[in-house]
Amino acid sequence: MSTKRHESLGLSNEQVIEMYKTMLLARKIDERMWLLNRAGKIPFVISCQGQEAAQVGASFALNRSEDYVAPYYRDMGVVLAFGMTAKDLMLSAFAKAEDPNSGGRQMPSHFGQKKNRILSGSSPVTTQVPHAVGVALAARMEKKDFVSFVTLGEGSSNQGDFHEGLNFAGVHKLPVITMVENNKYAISVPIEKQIAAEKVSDRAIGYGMPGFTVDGNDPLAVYEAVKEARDRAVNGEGPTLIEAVSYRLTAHSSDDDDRTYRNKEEVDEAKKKDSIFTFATYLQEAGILNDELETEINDEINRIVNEATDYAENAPYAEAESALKYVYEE
Amino acid sequence: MSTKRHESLGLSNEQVIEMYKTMLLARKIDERMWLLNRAGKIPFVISCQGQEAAQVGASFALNRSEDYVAPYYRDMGVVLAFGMTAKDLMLSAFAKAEDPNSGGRQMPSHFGQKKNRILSGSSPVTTQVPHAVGVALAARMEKKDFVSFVTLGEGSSNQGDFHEGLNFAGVHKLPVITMVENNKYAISVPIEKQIAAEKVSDRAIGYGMPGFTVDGNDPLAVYEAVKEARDRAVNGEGPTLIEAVSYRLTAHSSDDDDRTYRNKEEVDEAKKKDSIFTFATYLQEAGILNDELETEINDEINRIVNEATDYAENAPYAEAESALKYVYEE
Amino acid sequence: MPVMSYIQAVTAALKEEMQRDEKVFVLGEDVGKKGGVFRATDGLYDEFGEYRVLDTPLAESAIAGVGIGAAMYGMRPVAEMQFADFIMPAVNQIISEAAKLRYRSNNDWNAPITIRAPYGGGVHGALYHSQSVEAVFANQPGLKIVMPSTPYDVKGLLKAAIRDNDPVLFFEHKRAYRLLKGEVPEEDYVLPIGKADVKREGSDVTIITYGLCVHFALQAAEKLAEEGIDAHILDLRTVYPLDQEAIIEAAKKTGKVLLITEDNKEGSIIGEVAAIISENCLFDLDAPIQRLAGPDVPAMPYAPTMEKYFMINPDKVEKAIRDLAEF
Amino acid sequence: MPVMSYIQAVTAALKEEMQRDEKVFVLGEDVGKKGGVFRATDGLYDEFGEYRVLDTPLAESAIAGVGIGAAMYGMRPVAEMQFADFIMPAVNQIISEAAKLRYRSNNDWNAPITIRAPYGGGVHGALYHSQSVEAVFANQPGLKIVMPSTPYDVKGLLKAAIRDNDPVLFFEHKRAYRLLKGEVPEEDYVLPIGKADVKREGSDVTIITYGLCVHFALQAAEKLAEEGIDAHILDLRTVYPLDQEAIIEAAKKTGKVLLITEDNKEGSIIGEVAAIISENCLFDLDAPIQRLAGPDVPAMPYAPTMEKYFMINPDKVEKAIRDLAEF
Ligand SMILES: Cc1ncc(C[n+]2csc(CCOP(=O)(O)OP(=O)(O)O)c2C)c(N)n1
Ligand SMILES: Cc1ncc(C[n+]2csc(CCOP(=O)(O)OP(=O)(O)O)c2C)c(N)n1
Ligand SMILES: [Mg+2]
Ligand SMILES: [Mg+2]
Repeated sequence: MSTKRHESLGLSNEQVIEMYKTMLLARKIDERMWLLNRAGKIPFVISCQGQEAAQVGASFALNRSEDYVAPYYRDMGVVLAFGMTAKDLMLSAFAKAEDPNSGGRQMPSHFGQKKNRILSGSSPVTTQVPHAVGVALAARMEKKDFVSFVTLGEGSSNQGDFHEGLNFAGVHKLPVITMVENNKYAISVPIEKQIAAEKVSDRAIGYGMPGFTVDGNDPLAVYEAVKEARDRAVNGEGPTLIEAVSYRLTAHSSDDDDRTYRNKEEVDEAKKKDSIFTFATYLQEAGILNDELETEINDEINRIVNEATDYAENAPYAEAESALKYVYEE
Repeated sequence: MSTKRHESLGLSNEQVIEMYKTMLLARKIDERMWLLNRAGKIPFVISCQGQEAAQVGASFALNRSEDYVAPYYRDMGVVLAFGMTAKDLMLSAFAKAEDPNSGGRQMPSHFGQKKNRILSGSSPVTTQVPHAVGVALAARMEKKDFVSFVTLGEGSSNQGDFHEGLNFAGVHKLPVITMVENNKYAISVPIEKQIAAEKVSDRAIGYGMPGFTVDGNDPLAVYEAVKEARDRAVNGEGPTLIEAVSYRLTAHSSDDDDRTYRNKEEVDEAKKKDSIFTFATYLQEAGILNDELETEINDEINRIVNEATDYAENAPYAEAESALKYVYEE
Repeated sequence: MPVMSYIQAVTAALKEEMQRDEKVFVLGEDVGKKGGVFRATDGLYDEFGEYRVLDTPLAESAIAGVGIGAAMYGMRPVAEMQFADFIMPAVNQIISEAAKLRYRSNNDWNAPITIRAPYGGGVHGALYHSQSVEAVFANQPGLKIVMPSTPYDVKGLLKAAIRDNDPVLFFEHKRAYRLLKGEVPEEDYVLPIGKADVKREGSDVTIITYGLCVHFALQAAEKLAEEGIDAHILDLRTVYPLDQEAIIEAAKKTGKVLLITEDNKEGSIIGEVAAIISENCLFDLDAPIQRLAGPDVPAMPYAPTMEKYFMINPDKVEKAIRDLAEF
Repeated sequence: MPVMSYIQAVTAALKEEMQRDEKVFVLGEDVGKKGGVFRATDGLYDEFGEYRVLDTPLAESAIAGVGIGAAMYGMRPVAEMQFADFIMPAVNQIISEAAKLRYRSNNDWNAPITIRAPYGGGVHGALYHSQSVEAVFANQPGLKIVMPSTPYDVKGLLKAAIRDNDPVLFFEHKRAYRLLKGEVPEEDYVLPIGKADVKREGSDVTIITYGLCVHFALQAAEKLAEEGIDAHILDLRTVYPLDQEAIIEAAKKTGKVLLITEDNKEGSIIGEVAAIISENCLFDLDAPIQRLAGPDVPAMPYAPTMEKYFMINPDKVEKAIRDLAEF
């Protein structure tokens, strides 16, 4: 790695530290959730682990005060970058009334927060793709300069909504960036059993848009690809498909046991490329991160995660009867 | 055109005459149906006109006594090649009880005939794609040597079922051939508003299968592409996507007026490439077709169409109460 | 007051709403240059341009899903499904997304989308151009389903649907398009979604129905009036969620209830209507609740013999009313 | 007789049918190597190999559509939808294709496919892992919908579904998977699709329900028996098309009817049950037909307070029976 890569991308030292912090915060919140799950305190976790670099690299390439995002359930890195807080996420994990995503109605990681332009997501995969296209259509109609950014897993790219959404975007040259986070598995099913194409990005040509495959463990590589895609989008050159390749470091979710379908060696091998470490190494080698700063960052994040956990654990649930609210406008 | 093209493809003179006859029969039945419609005798027509070459060229490359076909509504050429008769088609146009497709239950051109391995089709477009993949899966499971062949329009290739079906076929390397009949319009919507890709066949790479675009006005070009695809399929090399480019010579259907969305010059230009004439010219130049034979063929086809029309017109409708039959096994 | 056909009322409502609010736009297959296969969007492309009358690729899940996304942003999409039968590929977007968006986000997001679709039979449309599909969606809180029966109702209800801040399915009977004509005010008005409407006051038999069947019921009622049978006709207008109060009141009024739908009988909307009545005013009834509906076969066939056998018509309604009156 | 859990009965039925008939195969997401997210197909991949226990790409419309195609050829696919909530992308294939194939081809083609899906709540599944989706399909002639309530019924009905020459939706309550255990014969048997089953004879109040609610009703009935309230419990087993005869008989038996579903109330299966009763035996009733159901909100929330509020449980059933008995 060249030590000046981030500079050549126009990223300041502060910005890359900010990126690193966001990745680390996502990782630490996620790890805490697993502990809480194993301790019986929260019923369910689904992880970002292994995908933080792609999520944060992409988000930093967007205009985080104007663009819209339609994240999928692993995108803790995206929503943190877009303004959701650790507390918000913990409130959601504990299903508490104050959870801004859903008031405790949805499972954790079903993100949504209007004030931060995070579109509300559901569980059926890939439905968010046409939504992001719809937002991009609105941008076009309203002659606004924002773009929309949507993510999904590689398995999910086999749903009809991927095809229909990307085709719509391609035909109308809409400012939407689709990023497939290829973590090599869809629950137990490996990529070879999901897709026969060599690369997920090979699908782009069928929609008349450029497609790129990038190293999803490298936040700078993802940053670069998304940045360029955003430039094209606001210049009226239309949509882009990006595939960020990494690996799912945890089981699919807290309900899954991945030992039944993949072996430890493969997981261990992938851990060597874990972006949390490799990006830290980059920052160290670039002379931006040292042990002192690392400790400081870790301490700060620990404090944030602790506070968020305590707050959320003690927060009240929504009242039972509030289940009747907000079916329609009230 | 080299006069010996058909021979180099392994086609005998008899076979190409047979192809021509089938194309012409399709055209003549179709034309008759329009007359019947304009005379108020049948409520609806949807045409094969302009696509006969692709349909017949493809069908002759298949094993017509073993392969399965899942045709779409314009595929009169396919079903004739697979054993459906003019009488069968006229019975369907008149919605008579004896119609083998549906007993008069479906609109005309909603083909289906088990004895000829023509899968029953519906109106919602593209649903037949996964069906053909399912038949190919059965071939694989049963270790049989047949393939399945499925067609659809270019507009219909934007439906999710196209993506899901082709991806499934690609992953499992199933013996299925998909032919998109690109006639440049989906009702009123021109191809540029349907698809941003340069070619529909550009979608193949995203499913890990070969994709080809061929001249849909040239039955021999289509024959060649489908023949090769079939060889690959039975050799275990998996599926193929073929795009046959032609033009829709009629309005979308008898309910449509195409003058509101395309101009006469464009249609006239396309008519110059009408395969019924260009293929006849080829056969004449190859010394296989002469005026005498042409007259003979025309007379025979006229007789067939007349007989079919008379028979169907005089055949009885299904009884009213028979509408209650065959919801479930009886 | 000008007289309009049912479909002209659709066009008028769209046009006026698009003039009133720049955020309103139409999307669907062939809605633009062609003006729709039924010509419901006739003239709108010329007046409002390509982006507000958008010809989409042939993909219903995208039509619904892109519409929902635009609605989340704050636009007012009016999506057309070319035939109600072809709404099926969009069911996931409608049921999983549109219907649940407000609820799942605890009121943070909403999807003010209207989805129009021509439904119904009697037009030689065969199995896939004749269906009534409302029952597929009539168990999905978060959705509203409107099925108007007159040109007047079409205009007022379609405007209400477009202005509604929640998703509305708006099913138009395709045979009514040119068959039904009526007075429609030129000025702007909206009718309340969620309210049924008494289309005829009567005292002998209560008929509860919706869509084209309202018209058949009115025809039958006129005829029966000559025999001294006085039918009360309640038009549901909104078939989900149902106007329980109006249903109960109408049932109590005569104590004899005939429910009519063009849909297959089992599992149709009118089953729920019967359940509401038998839960709330059982002891006000003088006869079993009768249902007149299509037979339980997948959809109506193409052949005229079988299509006619399937379809509701004034004669079938007349007979059912008479039988009930004589009970 | 061995005691099995509800899910073990699923696995046993699949395994025995696959052993009996080579044309039977399973396809779905994660059904192979992993044996299903609920482990319903546990061990089948090892016994029958990759092609008969096929891990498909993540695409429900293809799972259904490819299954239908294979069934048209003559195979006996058993497709799994990972959760009933995720059947929505497959609605077009199920409603437009599977349901209508025999009818539209005038009996030439048929699709003997079984589609299994875990449904229902009470498992912290939130909005999209808790739904009851049967009402979406319960207006589609050509389909059959089976929803078993006991391990014994699961085995006999799933075998019947697989052998049926028409498409069957087979919804398994996911909370019942490990909660419910019961005796299941080791030998081969099938139970009739289309027939309801009396799960408890009683004379005071008739309860008509299905799925996990049968279990809740039985629990409540046991308790109420001590108070001298004797409940009659009819398990619908097949919720579409309904067993009208059994429903009418059960309603007449006590004259007081309580209908229970875990689904939202409006537009659910039990509305149709009420309609059948009020059409056929209104004058045999001594009380209005009561319905106990989920509230009309999109689906049950994740937070335990709200989830509990939504779900049916034995206490709610007990109270409803007691109220009706005292009417
Ligand atoms: C329509 C639909 N079908 C099935 C599921 C169940 N499901 C949840 S996640 C998942 C796998 C997703 O794999 P992928 O898209 O690769 O994303 P990843 O979890 O690997 O990030 C499945 C099958 C679902 N949520 N939605
Ligand atoms: C799911 C669905 N949506 C809409 C329609 C209505 N429709 C019938 S044909 C057609 C256009 C098809 O265009 P294309 O696929 O290019 O085939 P072509 O008719 O040109 O051969 C449309 C929109 C339909 N049949 N099915
Ligand atoms: Mg994945
Ligand atoms: Mg076309």
